[in-house]
Amino acid sequence: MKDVRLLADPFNPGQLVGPFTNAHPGLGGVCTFVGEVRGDDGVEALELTHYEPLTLAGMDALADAALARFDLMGILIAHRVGEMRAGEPIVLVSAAARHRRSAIQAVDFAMDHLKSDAWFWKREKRGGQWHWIDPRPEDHADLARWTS
Amino acid sequence: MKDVRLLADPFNPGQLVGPFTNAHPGLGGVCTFVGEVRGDDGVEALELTHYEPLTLAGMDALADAALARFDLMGILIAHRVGEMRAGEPIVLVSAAARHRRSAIQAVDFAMDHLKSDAWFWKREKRGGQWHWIDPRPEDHADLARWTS
Amino acid sequence: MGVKLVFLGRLADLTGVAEREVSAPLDWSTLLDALQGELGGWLASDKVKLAVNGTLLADKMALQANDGDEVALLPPVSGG
Amino acid sequence: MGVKLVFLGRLADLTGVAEREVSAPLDWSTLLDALQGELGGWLASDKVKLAVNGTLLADKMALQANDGDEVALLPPVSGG
Repeated sequence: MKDVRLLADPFNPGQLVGPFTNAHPGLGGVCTFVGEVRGDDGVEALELTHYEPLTLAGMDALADAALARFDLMGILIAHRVGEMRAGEPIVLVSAAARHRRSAIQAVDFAMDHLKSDAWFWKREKRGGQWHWIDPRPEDHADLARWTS
Repeated sequence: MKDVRLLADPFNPGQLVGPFTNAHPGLGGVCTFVGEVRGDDGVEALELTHYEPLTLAGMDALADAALARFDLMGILIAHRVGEMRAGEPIVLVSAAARHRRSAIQAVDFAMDHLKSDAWFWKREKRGGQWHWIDPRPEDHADLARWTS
Repeated sequence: MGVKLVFLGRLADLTGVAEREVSAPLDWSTLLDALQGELGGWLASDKVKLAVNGTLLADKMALQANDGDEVALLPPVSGG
Repeated sequence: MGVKLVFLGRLADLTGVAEREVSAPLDWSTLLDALQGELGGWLASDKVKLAVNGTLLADKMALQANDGDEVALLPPVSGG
């Protein structure tokens, strides 16, 4: 099962992961990563811009790549867009597999790609001013691990 | 926050992960692995035996090792004991961190240790007969990755 | 109807708009002429990519857009 | 009161009981005498470990248990 979503409104991770898990009877395990908007450095808000024709298609291709690369029963990729506040979930990846390491590695893989190789533009509001955020050097290094 | 539990009764992963997540305001992400009893090979039931004086203490030491090794805000390790049926959650590890890879790696680390280096004895019932289960060679190889 | 330009991320800050209509046909040199004042070095930078009707151009200098096409100007991404 | 032996995993299948009381004091050779018939090669195998009152013995041949002690016989684990 492949489930890829762009979400304009706040979401509850459990309400996505529960049905995703139940959709895979016989699974050995589900690994889930939920990223939230960090509340550091006086960040008042975070905004994610996307470009519909590329962003969703890119996430779908990423899900396909994970399904092809790891021994999965299914993958769920959900990403918020729009304006968010600290503590709100921004991204969720769940992978269901017969064996744990396939699920864990698929989540690691998908998160690295979402972080610095997906069509999102992120900016933070601090002191009433918006600032564009670039991927960290570590994010590029993390991504490079998979190009082998 | 360190939360380590041996559970004699079925549990709902969401009811553990929700409060664990909420206990870490300011987190960047939570990675969770939930292992379930697989329904393959005509397995009718699975039983996990533990030895109280070692099992819980060993899980607690594993949580401490993960907290020392990775940059975490908290870790939750919960493991079922007793008799279970296919589809029931058997193990849950959640790690909360400011950055995603610490959380993902901590879950990978903890799962590898729970799988072949924790005080549990597992047997499966097939065709009305109980059979003891040994760790797979892959499980030992996975564990060896962390001894560096 | 012309060509619709879509400015993403910080490029929209520089132009002050998210979208703009320009006359067709549009190629790389006419795009440069139209936007270099506002976008400066960004447009020519390797970091900015172009997509025509949702398809990324491998070589943005090969841009050829006609009436009704949508051209997206894509600065470096950041997500997660 | 003697020493309580606790048999884990498949060792409990071999003895047919989860626990048994033996007389104190108990050391490695008296344990071997008491159980070798039931546990065969398992007891001496490197794979079987001993814990006294919840503390694992680095060298099981150094076993020394007295009245009221609990000795657990631990075959190879499997979990997850």
